[in-house]
Amino acid sequence: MNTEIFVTDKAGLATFYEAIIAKHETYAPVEKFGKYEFKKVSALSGCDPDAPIATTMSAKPLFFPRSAKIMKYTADASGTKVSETDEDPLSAQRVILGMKHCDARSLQVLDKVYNWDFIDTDYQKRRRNTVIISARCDKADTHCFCTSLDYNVERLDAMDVLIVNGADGKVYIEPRTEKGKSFLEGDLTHHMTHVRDNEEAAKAMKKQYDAFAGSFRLNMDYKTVNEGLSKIFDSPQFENVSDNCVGCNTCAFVCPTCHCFKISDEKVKDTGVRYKSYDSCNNGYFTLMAGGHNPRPVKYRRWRQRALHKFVYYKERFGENLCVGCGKCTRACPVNISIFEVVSTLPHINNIQ
Amino acid sequence: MDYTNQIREIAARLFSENKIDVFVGYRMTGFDENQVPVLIRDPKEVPRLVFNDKSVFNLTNYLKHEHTRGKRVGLVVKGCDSRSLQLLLTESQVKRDRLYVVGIACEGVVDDAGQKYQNCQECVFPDAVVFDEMLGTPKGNGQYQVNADIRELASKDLVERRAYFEEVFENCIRCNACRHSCPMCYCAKCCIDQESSTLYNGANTTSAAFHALMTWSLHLAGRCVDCRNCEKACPSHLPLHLLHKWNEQVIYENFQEHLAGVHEGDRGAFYKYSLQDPDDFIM
Amino acid sequence: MEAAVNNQLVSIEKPEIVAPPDWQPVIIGILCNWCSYAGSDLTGTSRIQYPPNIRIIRVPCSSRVDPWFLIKSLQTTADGVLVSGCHPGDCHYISGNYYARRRFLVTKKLLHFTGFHENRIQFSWVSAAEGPKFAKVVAKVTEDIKKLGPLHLYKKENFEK
Amino acid sequence: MARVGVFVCFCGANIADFVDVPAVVEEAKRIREVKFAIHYKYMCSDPGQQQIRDAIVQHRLTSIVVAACSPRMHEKTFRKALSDAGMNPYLLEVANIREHSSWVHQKDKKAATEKAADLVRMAVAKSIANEQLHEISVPVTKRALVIGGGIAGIQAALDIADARIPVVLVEKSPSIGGKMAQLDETFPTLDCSQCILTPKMVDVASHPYIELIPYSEVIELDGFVGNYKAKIRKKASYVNFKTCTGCGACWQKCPVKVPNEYNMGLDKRKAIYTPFPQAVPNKPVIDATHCTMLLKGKCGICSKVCEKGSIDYTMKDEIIEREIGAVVVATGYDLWDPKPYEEYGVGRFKDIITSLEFERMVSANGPTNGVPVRPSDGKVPKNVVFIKCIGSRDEAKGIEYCSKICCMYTTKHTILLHHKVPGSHSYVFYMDIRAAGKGYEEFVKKAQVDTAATYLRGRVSKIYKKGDKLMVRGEDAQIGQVVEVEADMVVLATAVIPNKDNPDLARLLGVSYDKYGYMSEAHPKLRPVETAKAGIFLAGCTQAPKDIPDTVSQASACAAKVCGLFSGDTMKKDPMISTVNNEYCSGCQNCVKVCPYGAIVTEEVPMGHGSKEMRTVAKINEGVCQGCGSCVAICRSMAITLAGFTDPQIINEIVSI
Repeated sequence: MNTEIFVTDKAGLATFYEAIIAKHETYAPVEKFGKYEFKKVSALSGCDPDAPIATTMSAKPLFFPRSAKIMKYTADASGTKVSETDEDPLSAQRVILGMKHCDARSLQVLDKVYNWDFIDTDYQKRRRNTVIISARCDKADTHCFCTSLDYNVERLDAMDVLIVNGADGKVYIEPRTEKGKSFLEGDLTHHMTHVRDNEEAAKAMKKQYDAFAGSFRLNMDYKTVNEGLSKIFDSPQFENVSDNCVGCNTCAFVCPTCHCFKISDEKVKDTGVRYKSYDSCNNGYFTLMAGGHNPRPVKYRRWRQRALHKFVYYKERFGENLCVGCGKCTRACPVNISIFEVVSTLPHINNIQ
Repeated sequence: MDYTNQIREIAARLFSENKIDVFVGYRMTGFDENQVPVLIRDPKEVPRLVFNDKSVFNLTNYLKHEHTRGKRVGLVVKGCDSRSLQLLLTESQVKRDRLYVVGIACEGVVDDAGQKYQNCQECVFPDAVVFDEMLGTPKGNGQYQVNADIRELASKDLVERRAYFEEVFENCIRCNACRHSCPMCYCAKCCIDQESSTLYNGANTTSAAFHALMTWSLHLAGRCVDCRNCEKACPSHLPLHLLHKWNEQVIYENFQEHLAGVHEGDRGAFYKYSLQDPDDFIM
Repeated sequence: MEAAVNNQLVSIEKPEIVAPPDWQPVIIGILCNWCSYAGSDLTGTSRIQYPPNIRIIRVPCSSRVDPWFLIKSLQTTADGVLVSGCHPGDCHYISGNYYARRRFLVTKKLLHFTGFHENRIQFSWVSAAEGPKFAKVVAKVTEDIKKLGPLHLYKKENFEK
Repeated sequence: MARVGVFVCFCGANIADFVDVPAVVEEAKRIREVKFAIHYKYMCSDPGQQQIRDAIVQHRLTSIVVAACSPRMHEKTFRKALSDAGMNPYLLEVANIREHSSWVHQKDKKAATEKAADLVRMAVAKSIANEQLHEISVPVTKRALVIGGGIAGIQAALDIADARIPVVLVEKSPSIGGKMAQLDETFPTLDCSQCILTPKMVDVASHPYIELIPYSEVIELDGFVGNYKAKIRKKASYVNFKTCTGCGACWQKCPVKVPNEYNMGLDKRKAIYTPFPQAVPNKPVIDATHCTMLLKGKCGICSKVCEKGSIDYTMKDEIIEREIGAVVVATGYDLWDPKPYEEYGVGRFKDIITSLEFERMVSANGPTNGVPVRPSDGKVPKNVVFIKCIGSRDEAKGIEYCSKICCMYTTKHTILLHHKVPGSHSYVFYMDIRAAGKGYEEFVKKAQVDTAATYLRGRVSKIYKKGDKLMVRGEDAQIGQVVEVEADMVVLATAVIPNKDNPDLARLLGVSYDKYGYMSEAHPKLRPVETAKAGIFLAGCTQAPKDIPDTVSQASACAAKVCGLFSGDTMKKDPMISTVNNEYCSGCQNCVKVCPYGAIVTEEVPMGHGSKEMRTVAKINEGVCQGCGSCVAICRSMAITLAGFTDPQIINEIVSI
């Protein structure tokens, strides 16, 4: 074991954040209309890297933008010329502060699909050039269930730098990746104590984790869920559990791992832009084909697709659940449907209680 | 305000008299104090029903879903919900004889902090306007008043308003939750999503959001009943009521005090006219 | 009402937007076929001169004008929109302009509320006999929009002109 | 991909002087879809059209843009050119660079050129979204409805019926004939009105193709051109026309006397009456507002004297329906009530009468047996003052327009007075003498000589009574002095106003009317007979004041229009109408509410493919739809499309500026 840890206090952490913001292109949770979203920040005062709960929006838009311009074109009598869009250079290094475990973890899940078949180079570039600095949550809220999924939250390498608010009042900053390690070298950590393989620090961090892990209200055995769901494709239960869904798509838009998109063009005069934007499988015409056939014309089939894609299909193909247990969808749901409640009860019982 | 027992009794009675196929009400989420709409088809499940001041969601939304289409439906409606039901009836979206409406003389619903929602504080029609059976003591109609937020925003100057709304449109993620949770948005395919139509703004840009929200609010102008399903559904917590309440106010002031869904057979303000409508803004 | 900062013409709603020196507003005129389009033809036949900023679109009736035409116009190409129809009571289609009038009022007010100057969209009733009036209306609208400065709604975001 | 041809017209110098036409062509060539662009001196000329036709074939064009004058001018011309080249005519777009650019920006060639280029670009963009449209055929019910049985209605009905097209003639009063039946002689030839009218009335009654429905009103008109359905209320006449022989025993014995409308109230008729001796049909009706039997249940004399037993006091109004294809509206005129002329003593002085009252007096079958008499004392007047423009051309008290016929009939009256009362003298106060018409001026001139009437140009300011004479004080503008005339009688030429029922009827028919109440023609010059509503035509004073020759001409023109409309079994209709996309329609039926023509109905369609569940959607009756687009703009689902003005077309225009 060769663990490097930087120890500091709350004030030191703020200095650390400020130094990052001053030096790098930095994104952090920003509140607007009571919603937290990752936005580019220029001062610590405008953002909240230690926001107690997960952001309303995931960090997904920073890697897979809500609406990416994939090309620009002009079409006139001399022919059609396609040009790269001028936005988003993708090459400059950037830092994300205040990303929670679940969000950071979701990128690892997404990496699999973005590295499979078609390699999305834009996504890769964005991933490569981003340093993720993540403060571990102190407490789970009502809808969190990240610890129930198949990864080790304590030893997660999804973030480059992990920050832990030790139970002893000290702040521990630990690089988790090579990228994180090199990032922390230099001025940023000058004011901190640098320790290596420190027992005391490890203990404080473990204690914090235990308190955090113990705060979860929701716990499930994902393997049972995977197995249960894989057998009930034809179950009429889907109709019942989906009947109060209003089909609003919000869950997919806030979900850190949903990655379906649509392509659209906008053209004014002879200049056009082609966009790649979020879409959702809950959308009634998501699967509508050009000939008019729609394999999922009714809500429960779309609903089933969403549940099964999260917990069965993705798992089958990539070995991971497409859910990181962040609870964003449940918080956003206008009718308070809990994905946890649904998937954890659906496979086992005949009647929803 | 707690009509849990009465609603359970009514639902049980309706099932036993074979008057309904499905009852739309609320149940507890099971993990917090909030409620989730529930469609009850089996009389055994009737005891899950609850109704109190946390019964927020406008259930008439479910009348456009395939689960209730063509079925005999029992439904709980508060004052605002009943107005959207009135409009749905007028716009031939539901058949009255297939509905059993439990109207509530509503005292207002509350948010997580126990605070009454703004629309409930300003409610003009707390008592259900359509019902087969009324629970609670009717309070009578309130006085229409200008929304406080509207008053504040309207007093700002143009530059500030533009900046404010630009922020609103920027923060819209085009998930369309507002539309789906709105009971009055029942179109087979929303105009905003019709690829063949040139209204289509598929991208999730600010521009597209501006277009979508403006068009949407104009489609609801004179039809919005201020239930605020949309605003509560918005993951970005956008102040969508501003658009609707503004339109409502303009229509109320200019078009013979029109309010949506109050009178039977009264369609939206754009589907009728009066020779006395204001003309002074036209050259 | 003139939108100018340091002698430079700026957008009245968003002073960050500065008009280029030779800026000329683009105005879209949506005219009903029976009265206003005929009236604008009469303006031409009578050789009455008006500012050249308006681009005319013909529709059968002012009631054909969906508010989102106006929104789309402002969003993409226009700095201002003029919609013109038959005088109340003269509608070729009996009642079309009465329905249109309601929509126009609400659209105008809504745009104003969301931070666009009222004069960005204007309406007029011009009969087939009112050639001079049409010229006057266009002159007024052009004058108004020139004072408001460029609109530049979201087009800059996507499209360089 | 679309292949658009652009044809820019110089219009001689009209466009070319103020717009750089070659530059516009160059600009058009830069557009991706434009595969061919030229300019020409006169695109509308034969060689110009030939270039279009050639280019369509040579360059395989899919739509055409002609940049020239207003589409209201030559759209049809160019559409025809497209058809001739085998192309769907609706693939044409016209960019109006003359009325909208060259003529209105003559001082700024650069701006005018830029604008013209923009207009062309917009038209190109629109044309790309144009679709092939085909004229619609609608079946036609070959039966005409004529509303009003005056000379206009009679003439229209006879002309249509002579073409062997069935006609339903609806007349409000018990007899046809209208105002003309009240006239004595007609200008400028002084033929006896009755002598020329009554044979036509008899023809109507006996024509095998005319169904005469007297004493009736149209109360509802549904449907659309070629396929109207009219509801007609037959007012209760209390006389069985089938059995009544018109012997007249009833009205001779009837004890109730009522002022006689036919004679302008100058004498009395009975409560059961025929309006005048030559009435067609010559059957009496009971005036229910005066008959004591109907009012109080007492009397019943007519029933007793009627040998045929034709009197039926229990008769009720009857609603009948007729399916028709076209309507001729000939509701005629009323006369303006001169009461506002208080300074003349109208209403106070009995010897001030209106010209129609005078007309009845001098009429051979009138109440005074053709001799004018003073209503006050029954004496025959010697000096008669005629005052013209009573109400006409008077914005303050009456109406702004000229009633057109008063100059001529007043001249006629001076002649009639001269004939009937030897030694009499006429004074005519006038503003102008408007005698435009064949033989009219000659008529006036001759009358002035023959009757030696005194013509005084000027307005009358006051009339007052002096003994049993009326003193008429007015200005003689020609000598610039106030004159006073001692008159035995004053005749006021009151203005012609539309029939008071016109606005109601217009609304019922769905045609527009002007501020006075005259129904509006589709175009004041080129379509003076048609209304904006297809299949409804106007004859006579329904549209504007007219004399008899004009009325008869317009009535015959209506007949020609109707016959033209009925010339085929089906009728062609403009294809620019709305259609509903069932997939998107949510069945809210707001469009049904908004449609001004009632062209939208609902239909049931299956919920999905093969589904048994049904849902309601809107359906547009293509025969009724006039293509206004009201429904399109209010359809939130965008389920309705208006051909020719679709959303993509309009948005293409907007985004291509």
